Amino acid sequence: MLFETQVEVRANKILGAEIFLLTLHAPDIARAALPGQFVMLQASPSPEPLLRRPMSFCQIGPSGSPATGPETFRILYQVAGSGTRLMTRLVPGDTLSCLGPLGRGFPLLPGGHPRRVVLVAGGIGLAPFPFMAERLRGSGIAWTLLYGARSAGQIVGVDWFRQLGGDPVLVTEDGSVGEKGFVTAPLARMVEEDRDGIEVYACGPDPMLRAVARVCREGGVPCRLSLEAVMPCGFGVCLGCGVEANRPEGGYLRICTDGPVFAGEEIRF
Amino acid sequence: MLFETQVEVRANKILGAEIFLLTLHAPDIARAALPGQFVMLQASPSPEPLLRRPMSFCQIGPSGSPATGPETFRILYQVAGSGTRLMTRLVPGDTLSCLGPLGRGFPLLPGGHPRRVVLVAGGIGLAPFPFMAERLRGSGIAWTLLYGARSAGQIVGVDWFRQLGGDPVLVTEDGSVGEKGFVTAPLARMVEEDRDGIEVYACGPDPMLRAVARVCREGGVPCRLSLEAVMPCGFGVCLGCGVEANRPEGGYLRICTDGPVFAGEEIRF
Amino acid sequence: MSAPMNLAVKLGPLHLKNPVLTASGTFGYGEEFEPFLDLNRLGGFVVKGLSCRPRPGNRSPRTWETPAGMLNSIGLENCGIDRFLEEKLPRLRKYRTAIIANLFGETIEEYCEVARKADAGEGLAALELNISCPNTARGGIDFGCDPEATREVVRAVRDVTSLPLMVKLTPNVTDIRPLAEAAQQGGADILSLVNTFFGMAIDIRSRRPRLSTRHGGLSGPAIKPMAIYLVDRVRAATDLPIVGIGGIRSGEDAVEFMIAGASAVQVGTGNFVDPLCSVHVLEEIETFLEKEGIQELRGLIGSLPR
Amino acid sequence: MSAPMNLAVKLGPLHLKNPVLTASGTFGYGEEFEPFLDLNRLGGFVVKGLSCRPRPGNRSPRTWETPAGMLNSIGLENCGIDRFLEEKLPRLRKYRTAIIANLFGETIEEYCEVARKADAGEGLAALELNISCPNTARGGIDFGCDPEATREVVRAVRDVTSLPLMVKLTPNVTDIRPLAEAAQQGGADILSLVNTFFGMAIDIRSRRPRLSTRHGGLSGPAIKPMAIYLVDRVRAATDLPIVGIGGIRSGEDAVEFMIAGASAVQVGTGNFVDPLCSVHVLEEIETFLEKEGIQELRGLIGSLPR
Ligand SMILES: Cc1cc2nc3c(=O)[nH]c(=O)nc-3n(C[C@H](O)[C@H](O)[C@H](O)COP(=O)(O)OP(=O)(O)OC[C@H]3O[C@@H](n4cnc5c(N)ncnc54)[C@H](O)[C@@H]3O)c2cc1C
Ligand SMILES: Cc1cc2nc3c(=O)[nH]c(=O)nc-3n(C[C@H](O)[C@H](O)[C@H](O)COP(=O)(O)OP(=O)(O)OC[C@H]3O[C@@H](n4cnc5c(N)ncnc54)[C@H](O)[C@@H]3O)c2cc1C
Ligand SMILES: Cc1cc2nc3c(=O)[nH]c(=O)nc-3n(C[C@H](O)[C@H](O)[C@H](O)COP(=O)(O)O)c2cc1C
Ligand SMILES: Cc1cc2nc3c(=O)[nH]c(=O)nc-3n(C[C@H](O)[C@H](O)[C@H](O)COP(=O)(O)O)c2cc1C
Ligand code: FES
Ligand code: FES
Repeated sequence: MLFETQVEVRANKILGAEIFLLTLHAPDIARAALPGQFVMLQASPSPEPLLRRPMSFCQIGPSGSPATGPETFRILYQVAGSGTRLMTRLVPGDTLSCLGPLGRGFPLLPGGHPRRVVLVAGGIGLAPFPFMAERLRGSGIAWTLLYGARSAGQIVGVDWFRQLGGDPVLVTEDGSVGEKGFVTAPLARMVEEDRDGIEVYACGPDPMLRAVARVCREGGVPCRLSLEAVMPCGFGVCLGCGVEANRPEGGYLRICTDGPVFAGEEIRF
Repeated sequence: MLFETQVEVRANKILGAEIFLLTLHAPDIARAALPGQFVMLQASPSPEPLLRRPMSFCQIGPSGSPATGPETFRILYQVAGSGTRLMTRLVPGDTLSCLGPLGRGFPLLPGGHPRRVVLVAGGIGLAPFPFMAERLRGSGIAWTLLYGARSAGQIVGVDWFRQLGGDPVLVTEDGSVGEKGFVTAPLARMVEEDRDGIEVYACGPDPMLRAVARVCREGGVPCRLSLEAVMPCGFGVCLGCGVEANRPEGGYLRICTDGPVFAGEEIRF
Repeated sequence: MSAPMNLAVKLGPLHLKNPVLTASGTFGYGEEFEPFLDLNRLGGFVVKGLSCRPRPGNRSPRTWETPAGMLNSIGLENCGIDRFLEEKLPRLRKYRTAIIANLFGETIEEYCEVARKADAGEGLAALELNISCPNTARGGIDFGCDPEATREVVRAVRDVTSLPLMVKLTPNVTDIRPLAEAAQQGGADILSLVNTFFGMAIDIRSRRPRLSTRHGGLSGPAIKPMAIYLVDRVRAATDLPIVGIGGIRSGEDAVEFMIAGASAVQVGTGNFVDPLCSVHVLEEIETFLEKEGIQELRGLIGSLPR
Repeated sequence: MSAPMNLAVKLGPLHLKNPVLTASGTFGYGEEFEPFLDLNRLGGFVVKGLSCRPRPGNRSPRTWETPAGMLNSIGLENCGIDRFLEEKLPRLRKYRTAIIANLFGETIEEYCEVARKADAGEGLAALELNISCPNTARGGIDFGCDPEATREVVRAVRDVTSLPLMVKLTPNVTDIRPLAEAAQQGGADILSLVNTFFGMAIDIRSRRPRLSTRHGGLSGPAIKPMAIYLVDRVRAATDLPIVGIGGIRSGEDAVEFMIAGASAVQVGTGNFVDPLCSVHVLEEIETFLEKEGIQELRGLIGSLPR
């Protein structure tokens, strides 16, 4: 089911450098949401910006902060431009129109029955993984989070994962916390060590996803990538979010409805 | 002095049918304001609407509600379209950019030394008069407020005037409170009774102002009219707010800088 | 609410149960909206532009947001007229609303071919000709920018179809009136306007165009005042019924077009912002008419003094 | 902040200390902005359009707000070139910034007359020719819509002035390139673009146009993507320096125009929204250059690959 409704802001808290956690009251959407799916959310109660913003489900119901009630979902967002900057101004009681859940998320049960799902997050690409890790834990599937960011100030939510029983492997470009460098380094080691035992779910900027896809392809490990694109509609109608399909006849896939999560081999990007 | 500053919302209260009182913290502007002047106020912290809205000073400093401190001013506004509708969403802590004080207001000392200034308000045209009445009282000049509105629900702020020692003469089109009809009826009676002793300051919709101007002209009573127009800039530069000048060489006056208050004989409208 | 209002309008040979259509390229093939609204509510919908053969469209990025608008360079991606007729149209026939096929080509022959096929397909209420396409025979100038080419292509299509023929004008011209006249001379029954305005945006950090195609088409509320102006101009030049398009997202926007002279409207970009936009527009038109005590749409359409 | 950056730019014969100008009709005669900003900060400013004789302008209402834009039909109200030279210019001469007179007429003779007078006035850095005006000799078609008329009027003015000559192009044409070429052939030193787009709005309750003149000119952020597109087109057609205009309200907007090919920009409607807009634009350009480690404006201007 898909819902087009008004959602109410319950909280909007700063967590890190220009990173915020927005709690929205929206019973229908919260109940229907799956990890890796997203909503199209009005960025501000005003008529500008014109288009809604795609935002992933980060947490559902009481998991993140029990006080907010079970009929909510949370969005972890980073200020990227004018729309997300306006979102920082949202206060409890504001209502926004919202469409969701949208898209095909990460598989709830990994395909090849691996021993472990490796979640790879780059920056704000962390957003879908608190929800995902919770579901994996609920299904008794082991998981590890590799979490890369520019610097310590961009690392948020580590406790969420600890509470779910997993200590994230942290990597920062400046070495201010965890290993210094890119998240693909520990990923490559894991692939090296245990190529038959793992499957990779990744979300982050395009260059990271490309690197992840390469490491996995070379290591023969299946991977699922959550892609981003400018999304005017989010429900498959504007054809604005095409990614080239990796198939002989060519053509484009719509990231919003054919994805946002794709198997590495489905796409050419 | 003219100030271009960020002002902070301190309160935004509903007073009547789509009529609100907005309290803004803005020390410089509050100190410099004169009755009948106005500000150009951003309607919402978002980039839309593009243009600021002209709004009169309704009260300055502690006069309205002592709790808000002396460095504030208040705006009485009515929902008229999309911008004023967005204003109803303002909450304490919001900041807006604001330019003012602008324009030439009502004379602080009436010209012909009349015994009494008659303030004539139509609907939201009441806005400048709480401030005006306070100043007149401070100067020891007697005043009477004639206040017309569509219906009782649109009548607000009567207590402010009572506290300043004057009981407003109320007129409603539907007779739901006060005299039934238009505010020009009691005005005509006052002009009739005391044409040498009064001077008229009016603010309201154009048809009302025209009627007031006619009554005053016919009765030989001086009048000052506060005009409205779409005002893109408010400081005399876009030439968008012209009103035809009543002079042999014709041409236009700018309502924002030559007014908004004009002597009845200055304009042709 | 009082008794449902009669909002039926006639656009020459095309009869609509109400004046709210959706614009080509913003409503897919209709089916994408089935989860959101009862398509029967609409006066009709115009499907994504169709060509003789399927087209993959342009590389990404294909869209960018601008103040109160958006740029697109989808590149007329579509499944081709054949697949539309075989796979999509049969599923749509159940709807009691006008299904309008939007067609384009790069030569007059292509226009005729796709129109001939569409004419043979059962269940279409009308054809809309998108003439904002480069005419390869004339050095790539859009058909719609050249009165001669407009007249020719409309006439050629007119000869191969008996369906009501709507011609969609481009706004990117010095004077739209000769184009409107040319479309009428070619045999158009209805004029729809406007298509998108040329626009461009640049990523100032990478110093590259935001769209893979460098420039694209601007749509959305930003263009509404220009579209209203063009409706006013076209109304002065022809007496064909007009369908107004450009930035409509509320009933009040639609009414503005109708007062300017449009007998019906198309909702475009508004569908992306809110998939229920077209139905809201319809409901708000009804509310407006009730509030203003207007009994018939006829009293509204073209009521702006000339 | 580090040492002040050198932002000087040369537009052919016109040297500016920085690339931020203000647009004609949005900055009065400069003096209106004295309470807000030090005019010396600006690269220059273009005064309200001047004609041979004073003009009262159009009846009200003259403006209306639209999504991310505004319509105006001020009607080129101005005090006339004589009074400008006598009363306004002497007061402005003290500023160390480029003062540019914007000129218009309805016949070639009028253009020449006003240009001749302006040329004689002391203290002007350049003339900007507004050719978006009806040419009464050719049935009222705007000079700027007709390459022949553009070439003629520019050439005639070129003959009567030795000041740097900037020609301001209208966007309301099918193809702007022949107009840019015509202005160059006529002897323009600089091209500025764009003037306003035709637009219209209607009060749906009274069913009357929002502007007394029925239609007017659209400006503001809404038009920015179209203006950027036109700068890109003009850059492909001529090698004259370009001044970009249209919806600029931030340094990033200005940089976008510069990457597209503009050597300088003009801030228009932005001045109404915030009288300090032009200075903010300048400061934000500086901040951008610093952040991106760009040493010279030259590295930015026209850096979009062709
Ligand atoms: C499926 C999906 C899920 C996402 N989930 C999250 C999330 O959980 N948290 C989060 O912080 N961000 C997420 N994003 C990215 C987020 O949508 C963009 O950062 C945001 O739209 C930028 O808007 P803006 O107005 O701040 O930026 P601007 O640059 O002002 O936006 C201009 C336009 O570009 C689009 N745009 C700009 N950058 C991006 C981008 N990287 N991706 C998509 N559109 C873009 C905007 O939507 C808008 O239309 C997601 C994107 C997608 C596609
Ligand atoms: C000097 C002056 C002082 C004013 N003081 C007050 C006041 O104290 N309280 C109050 O409630 N109103 C006041 N007004 C009127 C107020 O500015 C308008 O009601 C308001 O701008 C409408 O904006 P909107 O977005 O709600 O309407 P919309 O219709 O959405 O506005 C569209 C455009 O039209 C303009 N506009 C529309 N109606 C008017 C109008 N009647 N007057 C001026 N511009 C208009 C808007 O500014 C905007 O640019 C004053 C007007 C002037 C000129
Ligand atoms: C993403 C997108 C795709 C479009 N595709 C087509 C098309 O295939 N054929 C066509 O005639 N118009 C197409 N258009 C133009 C619209 O039908 C419409 O004329 C234009 O968007 C203006 O209306 P709006 O402002 O309501 O969007 C498209 C517009 C958009 C935004
Ligand atoms: C109120 C107003 C008056 C204008 N008057 C003139 C004018 O006298 N001469 C001229 O060449 N352009 C005039 N213009 C056009 C502007 O100079 C500018 O080209 C246009 O507004 C686009 O820029 P903007 O979007 O930054 O406003 C005027 C624009 C506005 C809004
Ligand atoms: S965002 Fe519109 S089709 Fe994907
Ligand atoms: S509002 Fe701009 S001149 Fe008066």
